[in-house]
Amino acid sequence: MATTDVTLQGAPGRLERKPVVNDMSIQVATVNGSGSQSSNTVLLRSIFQMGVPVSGKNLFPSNIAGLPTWYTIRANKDGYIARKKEIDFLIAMNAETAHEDVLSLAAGAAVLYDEPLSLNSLRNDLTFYAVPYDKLVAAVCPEAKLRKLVKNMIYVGVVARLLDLDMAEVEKALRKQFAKKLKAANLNMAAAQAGFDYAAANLKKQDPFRIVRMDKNLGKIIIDGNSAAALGCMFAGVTVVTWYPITPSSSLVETLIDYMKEHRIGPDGKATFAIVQAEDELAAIGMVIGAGWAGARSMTATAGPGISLMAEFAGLAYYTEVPGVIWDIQRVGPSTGLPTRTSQGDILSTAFLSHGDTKNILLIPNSVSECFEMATDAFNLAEQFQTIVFVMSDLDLGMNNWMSDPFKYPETPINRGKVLSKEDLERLGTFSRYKDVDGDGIGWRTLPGTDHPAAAYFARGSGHNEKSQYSERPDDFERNMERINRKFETARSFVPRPEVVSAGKSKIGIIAYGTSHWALVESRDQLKKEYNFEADYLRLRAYPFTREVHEFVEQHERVYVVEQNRDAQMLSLLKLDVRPELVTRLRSISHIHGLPLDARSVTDEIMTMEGK
Amino acid sequence: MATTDVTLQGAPGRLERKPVVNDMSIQVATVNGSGSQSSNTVLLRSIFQMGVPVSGKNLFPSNIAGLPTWYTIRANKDGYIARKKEIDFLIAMNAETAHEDVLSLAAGAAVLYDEPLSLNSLRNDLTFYAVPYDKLVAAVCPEAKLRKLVKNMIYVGVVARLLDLDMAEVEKALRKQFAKKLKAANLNMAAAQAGFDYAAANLKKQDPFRIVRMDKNLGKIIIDGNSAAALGCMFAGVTVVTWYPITPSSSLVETLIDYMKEHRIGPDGKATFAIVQAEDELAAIGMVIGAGWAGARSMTATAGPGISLMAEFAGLAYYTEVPGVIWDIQRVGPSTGLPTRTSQGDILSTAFLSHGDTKNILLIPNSVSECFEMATDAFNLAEQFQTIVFVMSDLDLGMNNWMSDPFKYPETPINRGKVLSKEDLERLGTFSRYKDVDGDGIGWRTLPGTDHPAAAYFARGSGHNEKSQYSERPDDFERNMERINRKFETARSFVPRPEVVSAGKSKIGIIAYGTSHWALVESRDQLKKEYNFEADYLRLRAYPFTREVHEFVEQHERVYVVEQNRDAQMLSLLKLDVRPELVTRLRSISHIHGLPLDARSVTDEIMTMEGK
Amino acid sequence: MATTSSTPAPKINRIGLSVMEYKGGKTTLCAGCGHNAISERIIDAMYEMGVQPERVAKLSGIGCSSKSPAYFMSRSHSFNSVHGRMPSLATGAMLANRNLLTLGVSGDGDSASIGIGQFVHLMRRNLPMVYIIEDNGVYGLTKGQFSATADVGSKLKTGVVNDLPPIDTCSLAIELGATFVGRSFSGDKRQLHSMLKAAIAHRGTVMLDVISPCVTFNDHEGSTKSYKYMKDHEEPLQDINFVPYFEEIDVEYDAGTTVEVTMHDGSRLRLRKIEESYDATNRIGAIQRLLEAHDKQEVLTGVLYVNSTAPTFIDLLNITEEPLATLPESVTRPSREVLEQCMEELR
Amino acid sequence: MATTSSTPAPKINRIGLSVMEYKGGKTTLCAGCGHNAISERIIDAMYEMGVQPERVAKLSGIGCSSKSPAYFMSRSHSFNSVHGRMPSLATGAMLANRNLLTLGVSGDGDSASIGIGQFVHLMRRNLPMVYIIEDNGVYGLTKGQFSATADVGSKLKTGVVNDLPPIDTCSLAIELGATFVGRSFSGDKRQLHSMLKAAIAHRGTVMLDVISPCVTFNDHEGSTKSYKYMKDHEEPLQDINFVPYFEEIDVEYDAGTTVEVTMHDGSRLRLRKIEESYDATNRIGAIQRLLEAHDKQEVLTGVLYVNSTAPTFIDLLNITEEPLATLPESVTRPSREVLEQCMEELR
Ligand SMILES: Cc1ncc(C[n+]2csc(CCOP(=O)(O)OP(=O)(O)O)c2C)c(N)n1
Ligand SMILES: Cc1ncc(C[n+]2csc(CCOP(=O)(O)OP(=O)(O)O)c2C)c(N)n1
Ligand code: SF4
Ligand code: SF4
Ligand SMILES: [Mg+2]
Ligand SMILES: [Mg+2]
Repeated sequence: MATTDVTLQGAPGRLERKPVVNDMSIQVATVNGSGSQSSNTVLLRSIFQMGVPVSGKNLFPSNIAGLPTWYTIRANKDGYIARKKEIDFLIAMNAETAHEDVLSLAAGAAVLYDEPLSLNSLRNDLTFYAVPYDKLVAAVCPEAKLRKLVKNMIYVGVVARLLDLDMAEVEKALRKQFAKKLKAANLNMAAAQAGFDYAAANLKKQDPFRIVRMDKNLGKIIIDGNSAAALGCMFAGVTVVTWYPITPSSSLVETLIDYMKEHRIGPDGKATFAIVQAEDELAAIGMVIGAGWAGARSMTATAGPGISLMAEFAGLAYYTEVPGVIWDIQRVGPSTGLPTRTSQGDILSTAFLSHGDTKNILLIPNSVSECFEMATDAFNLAEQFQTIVFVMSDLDLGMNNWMSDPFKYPETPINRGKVLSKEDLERLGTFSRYKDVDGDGIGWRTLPGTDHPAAAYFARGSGHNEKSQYSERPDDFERNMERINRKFETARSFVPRPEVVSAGKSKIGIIAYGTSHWALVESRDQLKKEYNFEADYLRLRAYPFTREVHEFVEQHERVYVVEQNRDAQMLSLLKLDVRPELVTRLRSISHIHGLPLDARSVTDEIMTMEGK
Repeated sequence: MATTDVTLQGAPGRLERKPVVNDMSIQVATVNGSGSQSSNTVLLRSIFQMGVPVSGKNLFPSNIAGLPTWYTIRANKDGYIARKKEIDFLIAMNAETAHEDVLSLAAGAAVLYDEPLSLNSLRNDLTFYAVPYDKLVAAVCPEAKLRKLVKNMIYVGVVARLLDLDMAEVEKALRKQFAKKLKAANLNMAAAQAGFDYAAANLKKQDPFRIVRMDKNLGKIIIDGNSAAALGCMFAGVTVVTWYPITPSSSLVETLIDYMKEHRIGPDGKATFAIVQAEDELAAIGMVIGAGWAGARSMTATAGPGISLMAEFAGLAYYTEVPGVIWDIQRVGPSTGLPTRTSQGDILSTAFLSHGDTKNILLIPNSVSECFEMATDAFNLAEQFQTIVFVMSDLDLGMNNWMSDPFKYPETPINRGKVLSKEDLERLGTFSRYKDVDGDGIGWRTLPGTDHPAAAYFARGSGHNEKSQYSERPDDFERNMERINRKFETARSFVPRPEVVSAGKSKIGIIAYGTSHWALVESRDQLKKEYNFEADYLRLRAYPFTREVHEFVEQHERVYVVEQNRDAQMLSLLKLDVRPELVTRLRSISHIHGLPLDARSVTDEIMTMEGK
Repeated sequence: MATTSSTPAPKINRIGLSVMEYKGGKTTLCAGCGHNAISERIIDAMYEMGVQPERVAKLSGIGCSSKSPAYFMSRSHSFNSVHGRMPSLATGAMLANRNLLTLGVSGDGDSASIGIGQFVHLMRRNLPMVYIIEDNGVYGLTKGQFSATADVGSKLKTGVVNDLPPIDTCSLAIELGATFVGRSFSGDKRQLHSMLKAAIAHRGTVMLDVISPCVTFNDHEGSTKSYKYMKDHEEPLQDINFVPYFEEIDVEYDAGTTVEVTMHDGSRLRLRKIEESYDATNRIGAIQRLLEAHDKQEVLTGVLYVNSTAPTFIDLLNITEEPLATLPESVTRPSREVLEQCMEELR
Repeated sequence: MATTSSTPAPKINRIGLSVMEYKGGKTTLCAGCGHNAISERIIDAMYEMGVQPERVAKLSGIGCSSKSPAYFMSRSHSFNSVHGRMPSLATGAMLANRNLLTLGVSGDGDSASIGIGQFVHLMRRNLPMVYIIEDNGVYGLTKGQFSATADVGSKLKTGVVNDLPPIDTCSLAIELGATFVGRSFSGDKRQLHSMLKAAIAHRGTVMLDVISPCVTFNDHEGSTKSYKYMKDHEEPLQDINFVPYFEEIDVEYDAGTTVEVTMHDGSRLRLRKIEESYDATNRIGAIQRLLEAHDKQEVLTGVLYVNSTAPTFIDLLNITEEPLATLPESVTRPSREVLEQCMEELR
């Protein structure tokens, strides 16, 4: 399988020799389970430490070992970290895919390959470097059974030499990677060095790609979105976490477990949290709702299939008004689909999750720092609005490594929403659970265990009046449903506002969200540079839409809505929400292939649609 | 609880005495489990047999016995059978609700009450008739423990006398009701007669309401939508039925069981079908999909909570392209909501049921005859398009009794879609399950058990290519998803077309669907008569929308979309589907209180929105 | 306290509440429904045990049985949820507030049909709660279809006969890890009353399957969950005598035929054996005896299994004593320094 | 048949197929995964039994185990469905076509965690199918979290210890109504092979729990589902000898220590007891012995329970012999007269 969607190339062509500095895509084609993850991380970190903006994307199969995997590192001096369509530097370790991988490269790319693969005969418009890995590894690693694990570190050394990476940075990255395992670190360092030395002695640099030290990454961290979310949840004060493993969400909770064990055990050795692996997603959300009802900050993390299974319970929470946070790390659906590929395909079904009239709040992070921040937002909003808040991350964000400024400590206190304490009840005497006393649609609630005879109310998924008594009265039902809708309207002013970048007086707007953002950053520059085409930009961060979203559509003649699904799901929500007069302005750019969105596709498509 | 939503009335007023013939709403307010269902059916049938168009709507609580229930019979010479807001003739049997029931009547109504309730003192703008039920029943029914069951038949006799019903018709209806129980029939007939005699001797007719024989019901039948659907499924050739009981869908399958046992047992005494009570809705849909994959015509019936639970499996069927039929007898959601009240609240979540990009075909019957016909349509479309077809009925249609012309025998043969037999395979040698050989998006399938070495394919919810082999290739995935979408587009030309009634050159259009239709029939007449306001009308019968729907919106300046939910769900689907330029034309009239829609509300609302 | 009135003071329990404080709303179930009797027994047991109503959380699924929490203990919080999934809600609630006394009420359809998955995993966890199945062998609320506890050969009013084997929720619960399992009958006031009191004292999952006839749909000839059938086939294993920890008075008991189990809170559960060989602390024996009962068409009642020492799910999770629900921000949000440390590790 | 070639004709089975015709695609599971061995045994058993591949329907849920149907019998239809819900699909498929030989492959996570609800109800129905759990105590495909069959005290590579009791799918299956229940080990070629052949011959629900080590996540010291642990703790109950109905040759057997079960199709299953007192036809005894095994930390393998006379779900439903799937319209659509009659009743 080729991971790029460019047409296969094989024709000879002249090679450009102009140096290309700090702007390249390096792809490692390997086999999963072969331990190349460490090598790739070291390579990524080495470039990062060189001060060059970088991103790493893992394209892995849905099995455990033995199938093709591609890891793509993009280094870019301008900070473009979206997927790039073209691969500049291929590290071909996998016999199974090597041919197709090589054939799909654009002319001028470089290929580093395992000597026995003899790839150099395939094309004559590429630069080829052969490395006898087996020979090299045998020399550095006497223990035969460890060789498989160490072999991959060799290409790190070779690449360091070819791209001009500082071996000191490689060593630093490598020692960080094997922090607790000195022996492994030494062994791997030897392998990297062997690669470097081999390259120095045997390979003649012929490709134009080079890394030169910059200072763009000062103070920055590298983290994946799921770990960032985990940190965010811990600092949001989460107390009950439930989960059922599913790619790509499992690592969110697994990292959270580690963090919580380290930082949330009280001085008495007791946990200030509970994390439970549930028997399935129905149980996971059930526990979240039970805990939310009883007053915990509760959450779970899942992916599409889990979201579908949660549909009935989500309606219960919506209608009984119980807070909870659900992370949907989106992967490609429908059904099992492509479980190890990224998408933004659950927007519509999650917004309307459950039968009857339901509408859910969605938050949509685009970066690891937003994963961190929106964790707090999500819990605060969930408790403020007494409803489930879905955080719509995706596989690309959740499971890949991203650079980021360090996260900021949350400066505002936790908002636990409208909860009446025993003392409040003593003052008030009584309360009506579902009464809109404040005009924002939100009633006051009490927690089970509140020691006051008037504290109890009867939560039920069936019709009820303001006092939460059973009611089948048409007027009670209608009034209650309208109040719940009022909450949703109120939420518009409280959910995270969009990021708006105005190009000046452009008549064209682009709307994107989540990880599509990174392609848009680059695409807008391409549009400007290559076509002198300037567009304003709005990055959605939440549903329901805030005032700014409506204004943005209002202010532009044409608005392109870019997303990673087939059915233009966010565009659909926009169509339902903007003034009907404005619907004609909305145009869709949608992709559904499971690869992170790239800038070039967007640029081309906008230009085609603009008739250029 | 008052079942009407008019303001409480209590002020004295002058009574009109003009006779009101064949135009009234009779409401029996009683307690469930008290056996009044038989009496009400006899009353309904008696009027039906008098040739006067009639409908009966049961408003019952979500428990088994002892709570207030209202049964409303509407008789109308013009054939208006929607719920009418005002009650003309109240039969007050339930002490608990009698006061509110009486207070909510409009001036001029008549009240028949159980003497001890002394309701006549409540207002002086109504006609009151008292009946000493206990005394009367004691006389006709010596066995004390049967009295409770027989007592209700007395009011049938009283009403017959007061409204001028022919006692011969009452007797006919009653003997039909107790067809297999002669003793019960006789006892009940005596009770009815006692009521009639008592009324003749003691009650002075003071209200204006009368039934006069007409001939509008010749050859007609009375049936509820669920039974009609059951019949339809049997004649559609259903072979596998699974279910999990849930109001208001249970009676569909329970009736189907009876019909199938009578008419679908082979000469060898063996069933040509299987009906299985599953352990829950996840299993019910799983069995439907397993059976559909293996070649059965399979179905289940459920309501909102079941639909939500089916979300994950629905996506599997969508993506593996397995046929099946799911009846959603809609009730009021979200969550348990009002399980014994009607709504059209599952439209949006069912259309997009499941994560990822899914879109489902919906059929929407408005009448018992369409329940019958659409059963065949649903199975044919499901097999033709290899997808699940949802039939969106509702509680009002499914559980209430409706008059209808007799159902027409399906004249076209069953369409089993594209299935390759052993012989086909012998001819073809091979096949690709998911290849669009015919340009309509629909591939050919084979059934397990087909005796040919090339018959087998591997169905999977994960990414696959045309040959149904596992694939994670971006291009395979995208191509496949687009083909599935093409099926949906093809379906537009095959789903039932809307019913369009053109008023001539009106600029105003009304769109409604399902049971809302009956209010619209009447409302459009009201609009015309009372406001000289003519509107064209389109009744949707399916999603995706056909050409006619787009043309209708195209042809009208303003289009009111009338529905029974909070969030204007069908309007939302229309917004997503019509040309963006036309979205401004769409206006919503939505209700969510669980009572069947009435014409007056619609009329008033349209006039308000029209500024009149 | 001096009282001038001559009317006798209302009877109160050890925390000063009258039985009225344990009542609920008016039932909307059928007159004669077994479920109503169970509600009465719960009221009495809670009253006698002097449980603070505010400490109790009542949870249920969907069904006639699941409606019943509305008919007792209005001073307790309650959650009438979705069909078959109450166990997960209860689990979440207990995680949030370990001090709650959680009482789940379910039906046989709610637990053994749609709900068997969550039931199984609840039992496995030994979550401290009292889980009652009001077992009538049918779906009452949807008008009388068979549930998965219906016995083979049991006949519906319509003549339909059940031919699938019943799920014995008690043997299942014992096998899966519940630590207090009993079966009783809504018509057996004394037994059910004692069993409920012991259940309240137990720490761990208490699973009580209470046969509770549905007078409307399953109380006829041919039903094996009818009042009559229970009268004819009930086989009590023991006389149950429960002595709460706060009761001083004690009497001698015959150690030969009586087993005494000391509960977590110091209460004592005394089981005077009717069936000689039955040992309620023997897990495997209990399951075996239950399986045999089916073959003999007996309905064994009594405390089938009790283990008062196994760790509960809350113990295993090592949760802090204070309810998680109300931990202050100072405890739930780590410090600025912790964040800085985490950031440093990522550089 | 005369053959001119001197190369030996490929070995074929009684329906004329070579073992190649039973192969599947290349496995994508880890080298050494127990699941691969099970696929091999299935291929062999199907081949030897001379099963027409086209008659077989393979169904699975989600997991490494559930992928395995892709790796055997490519000539059979297959459905790799959703996580934990294969039983309902299999049920539907069997309803549609009662002539299929339905083979379900599941994992311990797929069956005992998310899927336990459908598992329970499948067993209850005694649906004729072979249901195999490839049991490794972990979720392989999601990278090694505990499943609900993990033993208490079992340790993950990360050091996490399981403290919840395991679900024994075999004792559950027996209790709930399955009519052929066995446990085996992917490393025990001979036993598994015989068991699978008997399974193919049985009519009713066959539930086989096959311990199948996950070499990547659960084959280390501290795991109770590792190759080593199984070698040390496996306790076979019998020598299993299966004689298919089409095999003429027969040998005397020692009736004293051997139990012979005649299968539905006339095949004979001979169990030469290793454990003297074990009687695989005694339902209650089998459950009891299984429960005891846990306490003793034994892994009992062999045919745990067999009942070859109980009616299957298809029998109970009284479905016509011809597959429902392909009944002609003349049978499935009643006549015009029937409709007229129905209409008349409604007038
Ligand atoms: C998801 C879902 N499916 C079906 C129903 C319909 N339903 C309501 S109660 C019930 C069965 C109740 O039976 P049981 O738990 O035995 O309670 P009982 O009424 O007999 O006390 C069913 C099937 C529902 N509410 N939700
Ligand atoms: C609804 C849903 N939840 C979660 C997952 C993720 N998932 C895939 S396989 C698996 C567990 C598989 O474990 P098991 O059945 O034991 O199979 P094994 O891989 O161990 O053979 C899980 C949780 C999923 N596919 N679907
Ligand atoms: S229907 Fe049955 S279970 Fe329900 S309330 Fe009535 S008697 Fe009880
Ligand atoms: S991860 Fe484990 S279960 Fe999955 S294929 Fe590898 S060894 Fe087998
Ligand atoms: Mg029940
Ligand atoms: Mg497993």
